[in-house]
Amino acid sequence: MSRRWGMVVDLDRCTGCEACVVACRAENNVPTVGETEAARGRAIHWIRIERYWEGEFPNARIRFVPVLCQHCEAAPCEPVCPTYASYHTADGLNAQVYNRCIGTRYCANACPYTVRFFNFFHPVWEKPLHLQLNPEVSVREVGVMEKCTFCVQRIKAAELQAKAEARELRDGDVQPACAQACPADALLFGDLNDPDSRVAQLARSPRGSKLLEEVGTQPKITYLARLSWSGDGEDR
Amino acid sequence: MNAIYGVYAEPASAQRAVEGLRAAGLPETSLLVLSAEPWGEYEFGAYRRHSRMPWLAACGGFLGGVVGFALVAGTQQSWPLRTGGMPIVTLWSAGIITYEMTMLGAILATVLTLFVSSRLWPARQPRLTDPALADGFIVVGASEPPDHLRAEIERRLREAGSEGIKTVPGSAC
Amino acid sequence: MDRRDFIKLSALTAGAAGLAGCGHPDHQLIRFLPEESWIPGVATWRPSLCPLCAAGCGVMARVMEGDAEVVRNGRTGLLRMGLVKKLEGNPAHPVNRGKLCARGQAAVQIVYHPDRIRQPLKRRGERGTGEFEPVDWDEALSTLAARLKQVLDDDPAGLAWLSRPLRGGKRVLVERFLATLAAPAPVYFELFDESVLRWANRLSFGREQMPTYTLSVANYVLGLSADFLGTWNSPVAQAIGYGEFRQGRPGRRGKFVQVEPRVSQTGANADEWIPIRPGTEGALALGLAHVLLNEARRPTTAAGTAGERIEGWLQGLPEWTPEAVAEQTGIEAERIRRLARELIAHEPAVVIAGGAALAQTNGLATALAVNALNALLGCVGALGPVRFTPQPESTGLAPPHRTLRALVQKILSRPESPVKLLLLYEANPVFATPPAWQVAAALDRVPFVVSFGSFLDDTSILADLVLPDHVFLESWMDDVPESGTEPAVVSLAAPAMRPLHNTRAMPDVLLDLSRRVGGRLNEALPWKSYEELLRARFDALARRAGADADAFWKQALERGGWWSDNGGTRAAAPRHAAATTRQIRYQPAEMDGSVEEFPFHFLPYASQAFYDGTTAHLPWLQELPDVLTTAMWGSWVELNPQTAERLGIRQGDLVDVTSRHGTLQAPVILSTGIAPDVVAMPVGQGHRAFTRYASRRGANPISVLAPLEEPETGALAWAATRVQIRRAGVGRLVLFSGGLSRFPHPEER
Amino acid sequence: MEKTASRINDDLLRPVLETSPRFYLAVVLVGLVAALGFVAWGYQIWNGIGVAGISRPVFWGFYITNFVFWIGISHAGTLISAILRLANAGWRRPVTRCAEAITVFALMIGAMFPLIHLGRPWLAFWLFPYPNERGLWPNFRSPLLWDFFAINTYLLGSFLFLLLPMLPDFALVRDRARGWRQRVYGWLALGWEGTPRQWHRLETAMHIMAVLIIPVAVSVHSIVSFDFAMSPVPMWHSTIFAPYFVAGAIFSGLAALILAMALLRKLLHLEEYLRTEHFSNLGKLLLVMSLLWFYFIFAERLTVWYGNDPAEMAVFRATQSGPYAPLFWVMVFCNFLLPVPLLTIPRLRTIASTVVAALGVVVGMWLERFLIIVPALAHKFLPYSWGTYAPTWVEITITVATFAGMVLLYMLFAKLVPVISVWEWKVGRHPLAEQRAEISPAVAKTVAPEGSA
Repeated sequence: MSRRWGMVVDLDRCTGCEACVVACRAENNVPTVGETEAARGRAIHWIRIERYWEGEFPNARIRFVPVLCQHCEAAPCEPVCPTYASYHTADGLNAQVYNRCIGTRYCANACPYTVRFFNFFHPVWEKPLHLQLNPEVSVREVGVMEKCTFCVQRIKAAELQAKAEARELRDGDVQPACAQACPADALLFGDLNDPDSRVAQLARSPRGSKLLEEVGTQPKITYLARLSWSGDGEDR
Repeated sequence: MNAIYGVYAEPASAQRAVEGLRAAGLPETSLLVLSAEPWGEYEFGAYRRHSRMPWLAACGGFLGGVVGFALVAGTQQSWPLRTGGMPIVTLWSAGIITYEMTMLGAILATVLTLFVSSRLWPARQPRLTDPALADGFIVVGASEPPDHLRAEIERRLREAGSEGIKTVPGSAC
Repeated sequence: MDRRDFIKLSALTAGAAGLAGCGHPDHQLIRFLPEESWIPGVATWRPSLCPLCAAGCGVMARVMEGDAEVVRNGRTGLLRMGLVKKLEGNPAHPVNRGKLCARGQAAVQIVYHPDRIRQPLKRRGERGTGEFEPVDWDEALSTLAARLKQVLDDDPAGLAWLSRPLRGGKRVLVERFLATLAAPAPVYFELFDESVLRWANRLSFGREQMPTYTLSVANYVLGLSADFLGTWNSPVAQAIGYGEFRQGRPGRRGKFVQVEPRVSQTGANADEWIPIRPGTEGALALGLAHVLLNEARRPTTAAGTAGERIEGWLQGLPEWTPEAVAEQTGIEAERIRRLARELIAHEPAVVIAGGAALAQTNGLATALAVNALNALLGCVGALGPVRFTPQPESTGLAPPHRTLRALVQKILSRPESPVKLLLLYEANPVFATPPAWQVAAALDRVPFVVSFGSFLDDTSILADLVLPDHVFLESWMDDVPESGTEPAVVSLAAPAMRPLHNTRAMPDVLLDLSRRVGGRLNEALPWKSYEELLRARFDALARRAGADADAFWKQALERGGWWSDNGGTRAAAPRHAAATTRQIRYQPAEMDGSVEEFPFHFLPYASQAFYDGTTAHLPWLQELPDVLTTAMWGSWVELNPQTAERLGIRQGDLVDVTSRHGTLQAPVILSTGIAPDVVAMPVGQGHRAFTRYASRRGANPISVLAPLEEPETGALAWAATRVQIRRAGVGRLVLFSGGLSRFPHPEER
Repeated sequence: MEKTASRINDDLLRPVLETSPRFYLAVVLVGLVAALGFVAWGYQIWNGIGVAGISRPVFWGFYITNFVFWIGISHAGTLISAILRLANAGWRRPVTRCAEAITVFALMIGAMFPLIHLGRPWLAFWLFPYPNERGLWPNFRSPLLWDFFAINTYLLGSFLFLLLPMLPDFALVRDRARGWRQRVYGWLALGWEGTPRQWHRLETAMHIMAVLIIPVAVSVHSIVSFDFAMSPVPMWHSTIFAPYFVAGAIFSGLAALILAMALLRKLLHLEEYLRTEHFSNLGKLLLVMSLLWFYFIFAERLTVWYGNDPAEMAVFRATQSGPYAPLFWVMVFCNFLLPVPLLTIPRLRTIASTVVAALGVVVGMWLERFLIIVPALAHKFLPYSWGTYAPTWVEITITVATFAGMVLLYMLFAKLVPVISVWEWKVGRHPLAEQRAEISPAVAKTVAPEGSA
């Protein structure tokens, strides 16, 4: 049976520590754009922690929502790309082929989650920062869209490893950089088609929902709701 | 080209000239009528025959549509990439390309038919031009007139109220 | 690389250059013969240690081959070598169990930083101008040795060591080095050093160390200004426990209440956030204890020694009624009662105080009150959420802030500085101390300052000689985490990669220096290298554990250290005898500046990206959006919207923040999560010099702090300054979120 | 009568045959501005698309605004002239060619913008469907591909639609001119003679083309609207978009045509040919389109308002009362509040006021495109990722340059081609011109149909 990679984000565990944000950056050669460009809204973070305030002082509360590419089944970014730079792989990944991208930025507009990022200029790694670059992930040039790949290089490596050891891929063999770094284990990755995988089990949780479910994108990331407690001892 | 013609300021006299030439026994194929504007409301300027242009346009459109659909469906199947949870061959989007190609086919067929049937393509020089044409005069005459009719033609042209009679080659007036 | 290799290689590159060499300067570089063999594209994992905070997490470095431009034997060339590509948590390490925080992930950029110091430097221009010229190691070391000899001949008290608090082998080495030379004890300094809490734990529990919070066994957590999920104590270990606390135990979700004047990243996760008047956290703890003692009829003796430390405890804290506490803290009496009842109802419950709560003049009393409250709740000990990691060696340090102030006063006490030679290692006190401490002025008067820094920062730019250290991934590393783990841990790591630049490890330089100076030092420091020193330490550990020394060493190198596997093994852990038996009376916190003139309480806080500023030079962290404000590449001042409206200030406006000790300017970010009479500001930016990414960026909140201190420990009360605020123009904010900070309400249409 | 014909020729061919130095000066000036656009574009290609003001999440800005605007302007021509031609409206005669030329040039300019806005314009050819070494065809599910086909069809169609009736006029110039002009125009005229057969075929072809070009024009702007409507972006994902865009396109196209005619009338002294009635008739059309535009925007906004979808309401508020409100209300003024009284009240309905109304509509419709694109992108579903947009000098320069480019192309066109169709104008003077279908039976009887001969 083919795989369908997916993720569960437990909002009750997420502490907003942003370990995932830097881990992703380190793994995927995400460029730093610098102050001027960042001020123009061009910073690139394949995963970000959105925070929303609720209520007013002194009853203010915050919600953290880690948002990354949702790898939608019916991804709006895919059909609009004229060059197939954005398409769906057999194992359910929403892939971005940098070499095919000509930079219409149409996919980024179509994405309801705004998780697609654009290289407005040629990325720069001031020497010798370039020595840190991960050789397994291509560096994107100017005019190209990029976004979370679910660390496809790690998926491929784990598949190869399993093949070399003549065994099936086991649950937990693949860990994207963000999930691996997450101290509170708020991010969990796995095969949704395997009903016994931890991710598939958690995705069935009654706390689960999808981000912007109503848009009809059928995302593959399930968010487990953060529970709240009123203070009078009752869970809500 | 060998021709003899008169230049007319008024369409009515041009009409008279055409009728005179017919009466002189000039074959329809030799009748020469030129103008810098269409005179469809006069018999001499009207062209009665029905054109097959609409049918050819329709055929061109059909052909374009088939090509358009084949292009879409064929390429989508030649490298089947899935996007947005859609099927590989997407009829709705194929419809748009098919439509545009249909219209393109019809337009090209129309223009091609026009060029071919009006002898504009392959391009060539006009058989006859006269500076008077540009000033609104109408040219009526005979191309390749039979020698025995030359005098008669000239007379008829003059009678109809010509502003001048010219012969090609050679000069007159 | 020896001479023969070099000749072979020159021939090799000459050929290659003939073929492809024209044009790009890279191609004209010499290509050195690799010193180790690498399979292209295959990653190796090597254990190392995160050096960025006191948590001491174990990391795994992913090493792959690559071509680095390096200097070897005075020649620049390309070397195919193993390069660290990424850091991840060491899954076997008991502190962080395979996880790593944002700062730890970014630490790899320290290695490849474009502004790293690549060879020894000698000051050329005026002090502080940052003009240096390269020297070779031999010259640098002879200069230093000569200086050292001169100082020692004159008066060994003229030698001073200033660094961040050291642990493990480095501490042994440095302390023995200084002791042998009869020089004064090392001066350790770190802004957020938590010495108040250590001291309180010594008084309450006889343990002078940070506690380990095992949140996975707690049912209720009451946080008092402690950012324990972000920057405080052992954040990764605590966050792992927090995940379990919330969702790791089916059917049992822990409750978390955070009391602090400004919502921190940690407070953002609380079920309930309760703003409190700054500096009154101890009063709240006493108020809660009052309710427990009087309503829940907990015996006063249940708190043991910890309770006895508090004046009035044994009498049931009669003055600390919820009403009285409400007046001080600004929290309603009913709410205090409710919190107390919840603590009892949700055992095991734990109260965690730290950060700004203890950075007050009454910090020690607060810490003691919280300790007593925890003891009363019965949560301290082997089974409760508050534990103490067994320590293989003494952790006690002289209270750091006090020793630094003493050093400064000593230097400034006489027209000619009695300190002639200062060795500076991984500390930036010029940046991290209030101006009234006059650290910069003092350092300026020391005739010769030597820095082992890898970067020129606010302090090391004053150095006369810079002897760049290897960075952590290039060095032998060891560490003894004092909290965050249940078993005792001694971390160990061999270099994960060869040095990129012409640098030398600080311990090896000290050993080299001791050989050059000779005499007693040679006997006291018999090791040829730091590796040998570590080996000797591990041999001792092996003896204690009854293990074979070679196997023990090998296993430690593979795993990233030694720790007792069953968690129950307790290495010799000294318990301090209580230093004093006197009781501490809780006093209201003293604030610098009158309420009338300086209406706002100024709250600096450790920033998510830069902690105390030591990582401000890393571009990844500069571009890391602060999770609460989404700000990048700069400083900001957090202000309550009501206050801002009253002052006519809007988001993004530049404001003057003025205390009695200085003024700074920063743009405003409005935040609902801060009390109206508090302004908060992250620490970390505002370096006068700290590489291209952090120099002159933003503002440094420490630069306006009052020099108030906690009287018993001398720790800086960095949260005890009052300020006034005035709009100064339009500022520049770089925010990652260009949108709303909340979902729009379905307002009137 | 011959005098009149010569005078028409003189009047209408004079710009083609005579050139004043002022013309050259104007060409150089306008050309310089247009060239600046290319300089700015070159700068953008060299440094990266980042020199434009777009950012996340507003990935489309001035360039796509201009794209939609110019494609909209292109509907001036062909569509209007085709409809008028089919309706046999006699007053259309001096208008059609100006209008069709606008179409062709506006399309050419508009079609440049998708290339200008690309991140990697040097790979733009990957959009074209052709067998290639990569073995990869473009994705026909993408509305951008539909654009490619629709715009190409429309461009080719309207070019031919413009070209065909020019053949007799080229022949006219050929017959009147001497020297190089005679050769060039002779070549352009493709050997046009002016026989009744040619006239008939030409008119039949024009009739068929008019029938074909109308649905093409409708489809082009529908597809441009699909560029937006196919994405789940708040206030883009709307069924009303296709007709809304088509109506808007005709609206802005008409306004552009009125402006162009007014300029031609003034500069080429064509007062006798482009008369008050033309402006008055086009003004009435403009009024109808203004009302229609308002109907569409009203329907769109009312639906959104009642729907009260949070994401859509965010965009709604941003345009109506938020940061984009000034632009929004200027747009409503320019597109509705200004033209309606100017074009309704008879006392106000002069050529000058029609031109003012048209000017307002051009500005208003440009703003409308901008307000459709930018606020929606800036306020997508997750408020955390909202953003703003401000153009840079590069985008502004390129935008201004395209207007200059339009003027330049139009000037050159009016210089090279009689801008009023000479033969069609002459036909308009025929007393029986509009009744040619009903030739008196007496005359018809004498005709021997060619086919039966």
